[in-house]
Amino acid sequence: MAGPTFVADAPDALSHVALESLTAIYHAPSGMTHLLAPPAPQILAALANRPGTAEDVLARIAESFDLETEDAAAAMSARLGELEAAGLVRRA
Amino acid sequence: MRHRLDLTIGPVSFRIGSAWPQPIAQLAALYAPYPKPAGIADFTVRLEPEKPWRRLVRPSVAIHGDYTLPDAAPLPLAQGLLAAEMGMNLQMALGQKRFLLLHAATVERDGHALLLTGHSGAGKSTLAAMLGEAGWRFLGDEFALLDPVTGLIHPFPRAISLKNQSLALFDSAAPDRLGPVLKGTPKGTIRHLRPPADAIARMAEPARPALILFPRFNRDFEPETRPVGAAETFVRLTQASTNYVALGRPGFDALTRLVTVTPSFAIDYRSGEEAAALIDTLWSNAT
Amino acid sequence: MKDARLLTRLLADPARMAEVRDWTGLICTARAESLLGSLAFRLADAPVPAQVAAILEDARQDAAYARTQALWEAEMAQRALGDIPLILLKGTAYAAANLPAGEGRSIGDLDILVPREQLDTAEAALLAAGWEWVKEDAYDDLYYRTWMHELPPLIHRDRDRMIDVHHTILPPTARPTPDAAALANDSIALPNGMRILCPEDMILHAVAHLFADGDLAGGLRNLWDIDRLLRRFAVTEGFWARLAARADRHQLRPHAARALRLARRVYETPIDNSLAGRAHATDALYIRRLLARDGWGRERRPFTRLGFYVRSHWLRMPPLMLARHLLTKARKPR
Amino acid sequence: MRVTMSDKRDELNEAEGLARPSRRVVLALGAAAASTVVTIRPALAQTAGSVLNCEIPVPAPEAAGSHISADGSLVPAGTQGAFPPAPRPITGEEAKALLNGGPTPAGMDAEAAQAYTNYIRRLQSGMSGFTCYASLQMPR
Repeated sequence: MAGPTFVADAPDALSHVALESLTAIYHAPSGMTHLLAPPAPQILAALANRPGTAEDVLARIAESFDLETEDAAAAMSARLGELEAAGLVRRA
Repeated sequence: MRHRLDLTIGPVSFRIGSAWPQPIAQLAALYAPYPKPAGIADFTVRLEPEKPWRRLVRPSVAIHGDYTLPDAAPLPLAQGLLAAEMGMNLQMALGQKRFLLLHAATVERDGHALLLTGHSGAGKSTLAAMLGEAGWRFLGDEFALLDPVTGLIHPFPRAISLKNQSLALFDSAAPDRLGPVLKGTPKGTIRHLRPPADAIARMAEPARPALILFPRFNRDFEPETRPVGAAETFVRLTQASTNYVALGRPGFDALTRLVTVTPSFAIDYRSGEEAAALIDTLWSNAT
Repeated sequence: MKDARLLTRLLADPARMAEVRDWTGLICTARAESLLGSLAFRLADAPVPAQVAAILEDARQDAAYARTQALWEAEMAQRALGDIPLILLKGTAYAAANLPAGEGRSIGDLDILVPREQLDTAEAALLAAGWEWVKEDAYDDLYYRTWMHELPPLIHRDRDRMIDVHHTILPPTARPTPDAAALANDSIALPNGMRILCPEDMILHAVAHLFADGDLAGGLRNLWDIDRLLRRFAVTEGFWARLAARADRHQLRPHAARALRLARRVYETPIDNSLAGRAHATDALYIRRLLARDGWGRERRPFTRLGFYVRSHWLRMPPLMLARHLLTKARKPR
Repeated sequence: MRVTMSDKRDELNEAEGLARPSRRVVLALGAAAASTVVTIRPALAQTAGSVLNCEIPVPAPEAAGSHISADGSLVPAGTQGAFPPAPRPITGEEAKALLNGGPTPAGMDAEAAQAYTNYIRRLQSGMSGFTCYASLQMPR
């Protein structure tokens, strides 16, 4: 399953502020503010300037986290879809 | 325009023009002790008839100005003072870009500001007015102006808009501080109250925010205090601000800083005294 | 202030600042004409009173944010359209190409040009990416699709921003018929892959926009666009001859000539006299209409305005069609 | 602005159940249908009462003559089960009451008022009445 390749903006396009378990981000290219719940910030970090498929992202995140989900592939593609709609990741 | 009044309130100045003398005369009386503006107005408000002949025939006041909203319905001339107040609010809501605008009532003590925010009808105007008569300095009952550079709240002490039952609470105020009773407005019966003299005298003095409260008035609730987390406060305040999005990065920095350093609580109260007691407790813990 | 003359004189030459007696009136007029941001850029280095400086600084910040939003909307449209070329029009084009016309300019909807044969594909791609129709009314839809030069307006469901998808720059019913294929074929690629019209077409589009849209409403801003574009591009070799040839190709020669004469009268734009032609008696009427804004931000001379309104509809539609349009509108109870 | 406060609250509460930072963190990816991104939209909400005395024509003048079906969509006049246009514009205060399940405005049929309420819910930016509607979407 190859799936589309995504990429996120360089880290300097975003300002992060942790608000309890959430992350508020200001996305400079759009001027928009988003509130992210995990694993969205981790996905953005995994894709910053580094294109990858959903599988690649899962592998990159698994380097630092234990993943806990029944259908990881479906969940990851849903997360990427949300981030794409918000303009935070794009097709590479 | 035929009739004109210039007003300076805190860091903002207005030029108000009217096709009729009454709204201007009422405004001039209500704002009599305010300092005279230096000459240049940030915003222009126009109170004018929708069609030229409506100046004299069944006169109704359309609210126009630098910024105007579609869907706005005019008000009868008897409510011209309310139209002027709404006109100034409208310019602030749509045009203010120097300060992050929070829909909140604000009072100050010892250089620290207390913000009361929440939807209209929560009682924040009345609470701020009461606190303003009881040892706090009144900063504003409508908009808190957060300076994105300094993080300070600037006073914007406009006339307080008392609604319905709360009119009776201020019957004993000096008569020259009260505007006409406006019956049958979209928000019921309204009467404007000029803020206390020290609020006007010190309207150039900002204050550091120390406590954010989301008050809720309801006779059927037991009094209650609930801490509100930074994320929830953040989202609620973005929705209580008309210019958060338009301010871009400075707005984000200012608001995230505010919610991460300022304690925030929701309070339920049944009477002014009960609210004052809850506020006292929270205030002494916060400052 | 009885009209907007001081505003236009100041835009043309900021050194005239000393003439300003009523800053409040000037700022109010500029806001009403959507020119406060442009004025703020022109006066950026001028020694204005402190209160005025603060208002102008706010206006510059506001313009910077408008620019961010407009460019982001273009970016999202580009992501949605994929291989269909994205040709930016008006404000977003000026911002994307960093033209002086974009400095301080407010930008509303995203206007793009799509070749007619790719219109259906573009529409489908936008609908798939979250844009939705603004109006559901079948008459308006049919009206747009049959008689207008653009799709009915679309709005993005999450970002609340509108997009106008044009396939040419004037309604097919208007008397001049611009060469729509040439507009797309001669467009220019920017480094990010988005495209803009070639300079001459960009100017002619601004000209068409000035005369064809409504009641000359917002005319001072549209004419300011023309001034900025002309000053920027007239310095290149052979510009005026190319502009004349292009105006002929798009059947906009008389409109371009009039716009040049108005720009010279209102903004002192240096222009080519032979292309501008001899002053016409009605030029004065246009100028009166353009400047009809008082120091309270109110439009003046309602009779002049009405004349222009009727005229603008006649320019866009053949008479019988106008009658049908007005009838349908009139039958709908208000 | 269509993300109402209560939606956001739910998402915030949901999110609190997710990962907490520690050394080797367990990261839940969430159900496919869950949401991990909330975008802040421009608001007029709480201030609107102070700036606006507004009305919502049902339907908007752009669509005048259309009838309103029970789900609030616009349909041609005479459609079975649809309601005729509202006899007068609905005021901001009346719309607020309707959206909160309150009383039917004076002079209107209760079922028709429900259809009008659904119409108001479906208003989009650019349509007459939208600014008014948007201003009523108050967090509470």
